[in-house]
Amino acid sequence: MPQYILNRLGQSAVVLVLVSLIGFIVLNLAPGGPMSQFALNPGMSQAELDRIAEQMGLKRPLMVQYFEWFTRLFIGDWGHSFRDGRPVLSVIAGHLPATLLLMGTATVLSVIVGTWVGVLGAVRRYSVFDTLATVGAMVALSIPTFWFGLVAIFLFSLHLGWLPAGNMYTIGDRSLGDYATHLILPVAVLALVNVAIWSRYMRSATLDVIDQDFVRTARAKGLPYRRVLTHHVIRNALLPMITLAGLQIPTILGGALVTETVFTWPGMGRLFLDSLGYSDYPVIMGILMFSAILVLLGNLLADLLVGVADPRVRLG
Amino acid sequence: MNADEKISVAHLSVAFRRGAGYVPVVQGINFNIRAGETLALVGESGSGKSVTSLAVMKLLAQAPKTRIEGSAVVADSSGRAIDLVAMSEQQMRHVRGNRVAMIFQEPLTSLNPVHRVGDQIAEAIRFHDHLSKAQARARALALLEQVGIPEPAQRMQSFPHELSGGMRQRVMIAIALAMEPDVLIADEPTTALDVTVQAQILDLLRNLQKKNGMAILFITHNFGVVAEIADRVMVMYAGRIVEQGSVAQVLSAPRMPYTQGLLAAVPRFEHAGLGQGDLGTIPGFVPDPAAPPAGCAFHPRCAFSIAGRCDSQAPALEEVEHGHQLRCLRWQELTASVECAQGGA
Amino acid sequence: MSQCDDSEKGNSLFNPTRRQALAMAVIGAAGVMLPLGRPSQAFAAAKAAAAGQVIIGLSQEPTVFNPHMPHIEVDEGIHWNIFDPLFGISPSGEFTPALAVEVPTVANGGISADGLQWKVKLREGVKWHDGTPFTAEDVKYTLELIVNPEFRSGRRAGHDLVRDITVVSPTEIHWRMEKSYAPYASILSWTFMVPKHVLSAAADVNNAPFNNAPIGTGPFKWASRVAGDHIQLKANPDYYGTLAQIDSVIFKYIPDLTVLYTQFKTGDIDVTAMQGITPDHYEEAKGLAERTVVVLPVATVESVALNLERPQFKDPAVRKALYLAIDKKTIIDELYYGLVLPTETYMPQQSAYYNPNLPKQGFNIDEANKILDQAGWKPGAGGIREKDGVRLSFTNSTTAGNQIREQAQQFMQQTWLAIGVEMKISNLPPAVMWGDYWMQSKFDSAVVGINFLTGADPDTRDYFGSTSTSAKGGAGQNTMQYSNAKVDELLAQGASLQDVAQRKAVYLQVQEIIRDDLPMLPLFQYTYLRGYKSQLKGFAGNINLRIEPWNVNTWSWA
Amino acid sequence: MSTVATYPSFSGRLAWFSNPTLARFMRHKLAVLGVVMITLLVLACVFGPYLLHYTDLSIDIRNRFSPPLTGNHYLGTDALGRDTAARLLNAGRISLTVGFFAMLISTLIGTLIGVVAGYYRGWIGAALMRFVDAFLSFPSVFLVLVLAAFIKPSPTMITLIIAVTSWMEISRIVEAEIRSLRERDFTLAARMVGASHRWIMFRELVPNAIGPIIVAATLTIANAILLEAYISFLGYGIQPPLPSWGNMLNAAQQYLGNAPWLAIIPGLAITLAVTSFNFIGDGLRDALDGRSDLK
Repeated sequence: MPQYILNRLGQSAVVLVLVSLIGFIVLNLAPGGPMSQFALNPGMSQAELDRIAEQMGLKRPLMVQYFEWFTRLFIGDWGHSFRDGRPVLSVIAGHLPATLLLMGTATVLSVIVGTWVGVLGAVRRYSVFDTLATVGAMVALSIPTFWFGLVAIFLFSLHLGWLPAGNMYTIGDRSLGDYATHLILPVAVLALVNVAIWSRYMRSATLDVIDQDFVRTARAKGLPYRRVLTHHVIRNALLPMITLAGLQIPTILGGALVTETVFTWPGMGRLFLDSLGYSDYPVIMGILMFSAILVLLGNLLADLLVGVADPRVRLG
Repeated sequence: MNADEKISVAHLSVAFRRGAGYVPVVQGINFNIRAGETLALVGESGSGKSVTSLAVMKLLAQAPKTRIEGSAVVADSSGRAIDLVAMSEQQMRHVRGNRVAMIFQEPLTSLNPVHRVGDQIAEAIRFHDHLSKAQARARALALLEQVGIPEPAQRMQSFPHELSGGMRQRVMIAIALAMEPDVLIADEPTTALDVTVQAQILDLLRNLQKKNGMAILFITHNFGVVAEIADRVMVMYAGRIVEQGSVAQVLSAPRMPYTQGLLAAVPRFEHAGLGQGDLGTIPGFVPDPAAPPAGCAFHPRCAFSIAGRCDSQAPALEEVEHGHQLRCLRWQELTASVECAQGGA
Repeated sequence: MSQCDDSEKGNSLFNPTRRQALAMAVIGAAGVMLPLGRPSQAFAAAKAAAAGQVIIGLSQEPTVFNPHMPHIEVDEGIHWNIFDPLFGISPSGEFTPALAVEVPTVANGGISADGLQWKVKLREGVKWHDGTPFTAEDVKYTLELIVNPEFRSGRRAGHDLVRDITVVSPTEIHWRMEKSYAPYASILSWTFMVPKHVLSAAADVNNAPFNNAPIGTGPFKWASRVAGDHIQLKANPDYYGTLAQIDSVIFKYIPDLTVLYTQFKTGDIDVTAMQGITPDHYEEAKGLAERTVVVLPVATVESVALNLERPQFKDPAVRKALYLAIDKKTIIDELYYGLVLPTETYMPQQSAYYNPNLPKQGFNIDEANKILDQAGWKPGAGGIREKDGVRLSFTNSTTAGNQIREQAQQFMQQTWLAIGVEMKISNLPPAVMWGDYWMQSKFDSAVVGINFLTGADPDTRDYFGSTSTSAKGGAGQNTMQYSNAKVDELLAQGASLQDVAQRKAVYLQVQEIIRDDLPMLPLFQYTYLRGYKSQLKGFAGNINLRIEPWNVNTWSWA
Repeated sequence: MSTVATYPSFSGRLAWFSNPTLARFMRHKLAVLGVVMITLLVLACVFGPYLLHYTDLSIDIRNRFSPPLTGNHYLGTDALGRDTAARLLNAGRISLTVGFFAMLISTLIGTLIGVVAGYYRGWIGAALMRFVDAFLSFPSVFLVLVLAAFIKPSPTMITLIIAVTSWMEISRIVEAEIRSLRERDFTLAARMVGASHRWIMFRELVPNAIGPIIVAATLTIANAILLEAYISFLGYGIQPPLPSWGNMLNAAQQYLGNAPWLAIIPGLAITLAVTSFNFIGDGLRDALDGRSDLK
């Protein structure tokens, strides 16, 4: 077990170095930079911009900057935001809860709905429901998330006025109900794609299981249909889904980014976009690294969970 | 239904939906099994023997659609005769695992890999007897002991993959016997096992049958096993019974060329447990049920088929002696030659 | 504790507030013996003085709270409410005393006649939000911090001329200017004083805790910030000036203008600021019940900046023709819904230095064609004019994503094609656009909104002085690479003069020359559409500042 | 996982198709629908602009924000009074072209890396696959935006950016395919007659792995179109006046309340195109997978 984790961590280190290098090089070699936002300030000149860049350490050789940044990662110093000077980790930590709330709610919803749709589609293969679910999932995967969000805002906020067009809560309210009404649209939009993905995979995982001998055994035992479905079919069909869930993290994270931008959700996606706009390199790098770590941890967790959920798998 | 007949199957036919129509895969099967009796059902893969057993249990896969006709009568817990074919899925639940139980060929894949074997046994009990979890587990433990599993308390906690093949099949038997069923359908229960283990499982089944007097429908393609365990034999080909009779009648004096072919494929040394390849000595393949040959279904592969007769006229099941029936147009002509051959040996 | 000088506020209304301050101070210093007054009663009375909240919606997020670090406009909305300068500036352009008792002028002896010696008297009894008294040491520290090489200062221009800062007494400070520099008063009017005792204690002033929990002397105190979402300020009951009547000010960050507007409609936010309401929503917004929508002129002027070193633009005839071929009226009336102010100069029309007598541009394709014909630009391949191997073809850039501006750009593209000029649009992400591309004059032409002034001061050497071109090694924003000896001379003269009337004559002439030279083609002066709930009183713009929530302490709910 | 298996003989009403793969594909109703929709869309984008009354750039500011079916503006006009239909079709050219070339490049990259990684196992393969994993374990939207936000946008650049962030799936598929193929007899035969590695890789192995590559490539177009739309929607992609479906949406966002059709129409076009490619990909997957008949 520890050997396995060490291996995974070793792989992850490679991934992290690669991601950070790519990000760092792209950011620093591209024209423009964090100074340009001040260019139109009154009395600004190139000399002043150069002085500030110098003070921020941006004039040193790129490799020096990279190595300093990278080695400091390990002592928990991810640098300071160019914008508000706060440590990058606490900037990210400040935006993380909103993203987790959105992602978590959407993921739970997608897993529940997706599992249901997928299992039902597999059980009633080729039925009207199955056909509709299959076609529906394909269309859902094809709808641009951000556009779907726009249409939802137009319909439910601007036109009907039922739901807020953005934000996470109303200032001064912040009750549970208030959070809930703000969550509905972004969660629905984010969940749409995830339900589609999850139900498609769940359907094929269920089809793989449903014709297996042990399901027949369970039926031969005279178990109620529901019990056969839950304890034998779904329980086993979910096993490959754990790994899949791990692999889906980048997609969900990417989806959250898109959703946050449309619904002005104050999470990591929003932070990322703002940081791009202001060339806040430390925060951009921080988010890149953080997402990579999140994905890697998610995969690791998924592997460990499979080990727990599937007695045949012993990680070694 | 006779009082000591535990199951009585009549005119059982099964058809699968293909395209617009239905393709018959099992046609007009009749049999009954008395208490304590074992009926072996023999045939090549694709002959319809597994479909027959699954049709009785109504466990055929949902896709493609199937149509089952005829009747399969067993007694319910209060002794009333019930026809399984006519029963709803809801009603079948109370029959399966309770009045009629089944064990399968592959004990590894037939057990749920993610549940402990103790739970898998107890599960069956809980849902029929509405016992508490603890009570059901106590019964499961007793059952494991009964099927001869050493250290049953520990094995209760094992997962299927942690057990040997023989142990797994014992667990399957324990699950099947949990509710002391009237009828046990064993679908090639020993095929996947080592020869020595095979013998142990057959012993176990025989002993258990002696104890509780259940009727066993034993499906196999292995005549060695048939000789070991069965009282009577039924040979199936292309969805129909082609020969049936007592073990002595069929095994020592097969009349139908197909049965003869099957038997000829078994080496003289009673090497039980050889695979299906042995049956390959009959040339050709089982016909596609969607496009059955005209006349006798076996005629394309039959060494004795006569053009203009076997390929045009369908044989009926005829009684050749008491309890021994077969389906062949030429059985009378052939009997002589077989007797000559046997006499000469 | 509270021993404010009451000289300025003889209003009895203020009395309970001071008592509340006392109570607050006692509560704050837990463990100090409670004087047997009537604190609960005082508390209730105080609540009546500063209560309620106002939510200001911003389309950008304020993130820089140290007013001297590099920041953008939106940050100043926070600065104005937390900090004070020595003296501020009113919407009409007059300096108003703040931390200084009076605005130093030549007349009152605050500034010597040669403009070199400055003497500033400070208000007594002012306290920082943490209770420490404000003194001349803080002013000295602030002025020195701005030019401290260790400090990541946002802007040093003007301050780098200050020499020999002397603290005469806790309430008086003197310094000398390296040379006479008239705009310095304007610069000081938005130079906020920061506390020495807090910042000098920080290990690294660039990453001081202060930068995320600022302490000032202003009418509001820092309360809290949820990054990416909102900032909350609380009324400062110890403020020396007009006490805030609204207790809690929330700056809510709403990055999407549609959402911002929707929330203004539904009443989730009380005031819109920054980009505010988009012009296309103006008609609808005006009709909203219990909402007031105002059009506030700002000092930013939209223009097409031309890179004069490009051969296409060297010929004044080309610049004139291009200007004539802009359908300004349609751009303003249709794309901007007639809400911005047509202009012929860089100077905001509200400025005392504005020249109203400049010739008016009129959209005239024929005239433009004639000018080009006469100048020898002949139609060549594809109908694009050329002369001496130079094609009248160039790119135009601006920040990608500025919708209306992009529309204006495409509209100009069409009318310029009608005079045989090809403009290719190449818009860039902000980081690319305003980097070297802009600063080092690598563009051909650009649509850009610039506030050409230094505060309220008319000095524009940074933009039109020939030594202010970075691409030529200068220091400034003359990215058009404009160079006119007469303008240089006038600008130098204007900056050194202290007399307003004399200066005005100079700058009127500068505007005339620039209108004639057309280094940039002026389009219009920006206005911002601001909406607020009608019950809110006291909302006002200030053209001399970059953002308007500058006077929240004078706001109140009806 | 092989697609080179001989296909089971197929009898029935579609027997007139000589190619069983094509026959299987034609039985997939959605896939056929996808082909029809894409064909129509491409034809419309290629020829449609010539049939309209307006070009995509002709500004008519007096008639801005005309709703659909105003005069000859079948889909209305935008904020500059330009014909939405003309812009939509011209945008389609850009968006589909970007999607197609992004697919082409990423398929090339993906195939190349996949073939090399699958053929040379050992450390080269391992290193390459780690590299693939690195890219794959990362929300590519983040990387795409970082690239797009700091690089001068042009259709070529956007195509490249999308391509370099979406080749990983293909290389993983190809790697798995090649790994199994290289153990086959024909590879051994080729090696025995002394064929070079390059010959074996690209003349023997790749053609045999072409099925899964085509499927993955089809799905890559779908994703590339979505990605382009998103980048342009955020303002970092294709820049106006060049229209793309994404930047039409970007421009429409501000007028969502007053002119919703400006937002709805390009979104529908994107959905239509992407759905079609997804349908086709699904159909191809079933058609190229011989086993689907046996199920």
